[in-house]
Amino acid sequence: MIVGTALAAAVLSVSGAGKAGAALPPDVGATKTVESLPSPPGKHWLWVNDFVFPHMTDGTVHLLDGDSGKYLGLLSVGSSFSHVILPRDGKLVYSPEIYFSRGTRGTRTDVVTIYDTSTLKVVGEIGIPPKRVSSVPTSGNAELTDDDRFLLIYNFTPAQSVSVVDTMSRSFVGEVETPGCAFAFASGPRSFFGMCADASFLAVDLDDSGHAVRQTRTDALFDGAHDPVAEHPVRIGNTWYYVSFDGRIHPIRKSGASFVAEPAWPLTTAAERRAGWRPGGVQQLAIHAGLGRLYVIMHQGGRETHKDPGKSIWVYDLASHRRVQTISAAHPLVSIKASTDDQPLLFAIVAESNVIDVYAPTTGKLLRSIKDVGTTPSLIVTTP
Amino acid sequence: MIVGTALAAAVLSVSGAGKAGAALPPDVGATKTVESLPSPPGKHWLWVNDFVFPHMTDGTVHLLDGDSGKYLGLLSVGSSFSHVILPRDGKLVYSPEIYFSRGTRGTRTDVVTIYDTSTLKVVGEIGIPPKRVSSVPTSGNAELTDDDRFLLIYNFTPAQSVSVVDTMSRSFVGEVETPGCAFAFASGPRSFFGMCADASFLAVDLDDSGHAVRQTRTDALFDGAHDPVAEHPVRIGNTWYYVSFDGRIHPIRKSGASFVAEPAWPLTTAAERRAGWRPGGVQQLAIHAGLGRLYVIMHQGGRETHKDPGKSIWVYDLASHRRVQTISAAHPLVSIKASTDDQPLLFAIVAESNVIDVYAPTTGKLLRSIKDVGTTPSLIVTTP
Amino acid sequence: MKWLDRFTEESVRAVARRSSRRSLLAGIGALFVGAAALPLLPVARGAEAKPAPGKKPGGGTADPGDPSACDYWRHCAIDGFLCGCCGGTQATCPPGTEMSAITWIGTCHNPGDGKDYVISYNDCCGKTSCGRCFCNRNERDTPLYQPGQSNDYNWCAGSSQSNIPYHCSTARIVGAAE
Amino acid sequence: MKWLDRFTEESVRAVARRSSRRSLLAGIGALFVGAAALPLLPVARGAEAKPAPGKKPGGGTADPGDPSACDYWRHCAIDGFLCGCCGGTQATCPPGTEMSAITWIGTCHNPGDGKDYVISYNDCCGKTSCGRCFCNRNERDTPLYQPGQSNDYNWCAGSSQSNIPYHCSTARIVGAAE
Repeated sequence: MIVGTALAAAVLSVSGAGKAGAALPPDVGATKTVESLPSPPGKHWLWVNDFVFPHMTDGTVHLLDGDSGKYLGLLSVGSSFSHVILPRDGKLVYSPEIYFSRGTRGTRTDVVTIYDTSTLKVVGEIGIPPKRVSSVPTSGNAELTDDDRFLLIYNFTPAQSVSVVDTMSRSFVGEVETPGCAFAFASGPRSFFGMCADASFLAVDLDDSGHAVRQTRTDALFDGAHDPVAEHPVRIGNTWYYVSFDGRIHPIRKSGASFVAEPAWPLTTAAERRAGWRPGGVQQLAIHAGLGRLYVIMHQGGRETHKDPGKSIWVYDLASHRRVQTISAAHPLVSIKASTDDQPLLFAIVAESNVIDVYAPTTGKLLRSIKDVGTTPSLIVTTP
Repeated sequence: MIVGTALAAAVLSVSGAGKAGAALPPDVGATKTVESLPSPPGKHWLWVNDFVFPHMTDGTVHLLDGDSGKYLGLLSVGSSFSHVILPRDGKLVYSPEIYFSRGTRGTRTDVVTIYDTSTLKVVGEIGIPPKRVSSVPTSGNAELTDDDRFLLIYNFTPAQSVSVVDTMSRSFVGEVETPGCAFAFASGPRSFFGMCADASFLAVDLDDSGHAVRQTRTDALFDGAHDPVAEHPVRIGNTWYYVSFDGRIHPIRKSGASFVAEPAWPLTTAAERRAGWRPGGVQQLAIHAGLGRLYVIMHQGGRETHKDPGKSIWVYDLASHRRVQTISAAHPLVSIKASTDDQPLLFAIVAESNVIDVYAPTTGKLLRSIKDVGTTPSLIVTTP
Repeated sequence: MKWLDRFTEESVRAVARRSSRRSLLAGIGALFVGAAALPLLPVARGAEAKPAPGKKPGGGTADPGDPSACDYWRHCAIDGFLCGCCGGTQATCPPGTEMSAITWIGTCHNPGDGKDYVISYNDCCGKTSCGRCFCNRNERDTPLYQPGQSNDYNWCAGSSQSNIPYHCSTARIVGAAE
Repeated sequence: MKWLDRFTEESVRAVARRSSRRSLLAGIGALFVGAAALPLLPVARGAEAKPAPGKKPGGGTADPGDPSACDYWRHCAIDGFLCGCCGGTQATCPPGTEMSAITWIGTCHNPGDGKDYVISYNDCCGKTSCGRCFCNRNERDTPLYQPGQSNDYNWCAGSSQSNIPYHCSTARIVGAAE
C-alpha cells in the first residue's frame, strides 16, 4: 500500500510534466469499467453454443451481432454443454450446466444458471438432479414452455425423464418419467412432447405447478425403421417440421392433447435422390414463418452421410412444397438458423471451423464471415 | 436388466453360429479392462505439462515413452496448471491443482493430488491454501525437498509465500512468508530458496516438521537491472546454472546455509553477440550431469526476444565452458529436457505446436517426433 | 477430421440388424443394451479370453491391420478417440480411466478370416478427452430418440462411477456373428 | 501466434524506466504496483474522464489506429487477448467480466500527438479465455522474480473477486508521461 501510493505519486508527477498541448484524457478515472448491452437484445443477435469437444469441461457460449459481426460477449457454461434457452422477452438466459468438484472427477452438480442478457452476469442458479443428458448438442435437450414459465430438461442416465424447473419461483419442480422417449420439446404453455424410439410421440400435459397430469402416446408418426427423421425440427405454431434421412419433410401437428402426422413431402426429385442429394449437418433445418420458407443444408452422399455438412442450402415454399431458391454456400455448413424478424438474416456454422457465416436469406448473398468464434461451435440460438 | 439379459442371449446365440473355423477369441471376457504401467517408470518417460491456454480449466499432463514414442496416458489437472513433481523413486506424482465450484467461478479449492505412476489413478489429495501462483508454467513454482519429504509450492496473491506440504503425513504443514522473493527451489532435505527481485537469493531452512527455522538473504548474485537471468535454472548437486538474457551462465552454489555466485561465463563470443545470438524459450536450458553437458536453445534477436523459440541447440562442456556441439533443430523449440540416465535422450517441445521432438543428444540426430500431445504443452518433467 | 458430424463419442450398433432377435432389442429395450449383458459374458468365456498363439490382435493374418488406424476392421462402427493411441489398446482402457459398463455394439467384417464379429465399443471414462486418433465410421447410425443405435450419446454418462467425462473408445470382440 | 513465448496474460511495464523515481519502484516494492495506486487516480481526474470532441479513442488523428489491432499504439506492452475483440473496448471489460484491481503498466508513444503515455493494462477476469485477437508486444519484460515488470503473472489471481480465470486485457490511458 505504501508503495502503491508511491507509484500514484510517480504517475501524477509524470502526468503533470507532459509536452505542450492537450493530452488525451485518461481512461483510468472513467466510472465505466465493464460494458453492458442494450435490453431487450437485438433481433439479429445470435448465441453460438460451443461444447468444446477437446476440452469439454470448459463449455462456452459466444454472443454475436449478426449485423455488425461484432463479438458481444461470452458465457462460461461448464461440462458437456448443449445450448442456452431464452424466454420470449430475451432478457434472461437459462443455461443448463454441469460441474464436477474436481473438473473431470468428484461430485457432479447440475444447475440451471440464469444470466442477464444485458450484463451477461449470473443473476440466479437453480439446482436440478444430476441427470442431464450428455450427447451431441441438440435443441430438444432443453426448451421453455410457450409462456416461458417452465424450463424442461431432458435426462438420460440412461433412464429417460424430463426435469421441470419453475422459472417464476426459480426452483426445481420435479421429474417426469418418459421411458422410451427422448427430448423435451415444448408444445404449449403447459405441455411438452418427447420422441420415442418406435417413432411415436409422447405428449405430456402439466398443471400450473409444473407436475405432469396427463401422458398421451401416439402411434408411429413416421417410418422409424426405414427412414427415420433427424432430431432437429423447426416449428411454426402447432406444427413441427422434421426431415428424414432420405429427404422427406414430415409435418407433425399438435391436435388437442396429441399429435398427428400431416402428409409428408419430398425435398428431392427421383433424379436428385438417384444423384445422392440428401440433407445433413446438425441443425439441418431453418425456418422463417413470415416468409413461409424452409431452409435445408444439402449435400450428396449415401445414407450414412446423414450428418455430413453441405455446401448447398435448398429453400422451399412451405405452402407449395416447391423449391424456390438454391443458395450456394461459400463453405460447407453444419448448422443454420434464421432470425425471427421481418428482415431476417440466415446464420450458419461452417464445418470443421470456428467461423460463423451470415447470409441474406432472400438473395442468398454471403454478407460476412465472423471468425474465431470458440473451438467447436455446434448450435445457434437467436433472439425469440 | 431383463433386456440386458436378452442381449446376452442374442450375442451368445450369434456367437455360436459362426462360420466354420476357429474364430478370434473375445475380448469381452478378459479380466483386464484397464491398462497399467511398469513400476518404477522408465528413465526415458516424459511428462508433458499442458496448461491449455485457450481452455485453462482443463489442464492436462501427457505421459510419453521417449524410446517408442508411445503415448502412455493422461492426467486431468485443473485450472491454470504448471507442472507435476515426481519423488526420486518415481512411483508417485504430485500435482498442485486448482478447481472452482463452477468451473470459472465460485469457490476456489487448491489441492495437491497424488497419482500412482503405475495406475495413473488418484491415490491421495492434500488440501492447501487457495494461494498457488497462476503464471506461465515454470519449474520453480513447486519442487520436492531433496529427500522427497516436503513439497514446496510458491504462492502469489500477490503477497509471496511458500506452502509446505508433508508428503509423509499427506498434510499441509504451513506457509513460509517470502516477501519480495519468488519460487520454491529445493536445495537440500530441509531447505529451499527463492529468487528475489533485487537479484538476491532467500535461503530457508526447515525443521523436521517442515517449519521454517532460519531465513538467510544474500546480496545480489547477478545484475538484475541490466542483465537478469531467466527463471529456469538447471542443477547439478549444489550448483544451479542460470542463463542471463544476454547469454551469460551464472553458476550459483549453495555454501553452508547461504548461496554464492561462481564466476559467470558467456555462451557467445563478442561476434556472436553482435550477430544477435541469445538464449530463448521457456525451459531454455537442459543439463546432463554424467556427460557434463549444458544444452541451450539459441536464436538471433534483440533483448525483447528473450523468450522466443530457437532452432539451434548449443551444447557446452561444463568444465571448460567451451561450445562443443551445435544441434540444428528440425523445428523451433521452446523447451528442452534431458533424461537422467547414462544413455540419455533430449526431449524438446516444438513452438506453436503440440509436437514433442526426441533427439539423441550426443549425435544431435532427431530420432522421432511425437504428434498430437495436448493443446499448449509448456514444460517437460522426466523420471528423476 | 469432420469434427462436428463426427465428434460423437459412441454409437450403439445393431447386432439386431443381423439377428433374428431384432425385435427383442428394438425400441425402448435398446436403451439398456449392454448394461447388464456384457458383464455376464466374461463368465461364459473365461477359457477363451487369451488370444491363440499367432493370432495376436492387430497382428498376423487372423486379425489384420493397425489397431491405431481408423481403417482397422474392428472400427467399422466406432466414433471417438481410439484408445490404442491414448495409452490403452483396442481392447483396454488407458491407465487411470474406467471402462463404461454400457456400450454400443457394431458388427464388423474381419478380412483376415472372412467372419463377421460383434464388436463392443466400450468407452473409457473419467479423464478429459484424449484428443488423439479421432475416428468415425458412421454407418447405420440412428437419431438420438433411438438410443440403442445412436452414436450421439455419451455413454460414460450414468454408466460408470466416472460419470460424464469421456476419454476414448475401445473396440472389443464380443464373438463371431452368425 | 507464438503462443508459448507469447501467451502470457499480462505484464507489469516499467514506468520506472522513464522515471527518476525508479528506485522507489524497484525490487520488492514493484510487487504492489497498482494495487492501491490506480484507484486513487480516478478521484483526481474525474473532470478529464470524458474524451474531448473529435478525439474519440481509436479514431481521429489524436488517437490513431485500430484498437482491435495488435499494432495499435497503446498495445506497445500488452500481452493477452484484446478486450476490444471480446465484447469490451481498449478501456473497458466485456459484459459479465470484472476488471482486475491490480494492473501492469507500460509507457507507449502516441504517434497522433507525439506524446508518451502511461498505459494501464488491466485484465478482465471471471470467464474463460476470450481466445480472440491475441497480441503480444513483449518489450522490457523481466523474469517472474521481478514481478513488477514481468508479463508472466496472471494478475486476475488475487486481484479480484473473480480470482484466477483470465479473459482479456485492456489498454487504458493513465496519463501523459514526461
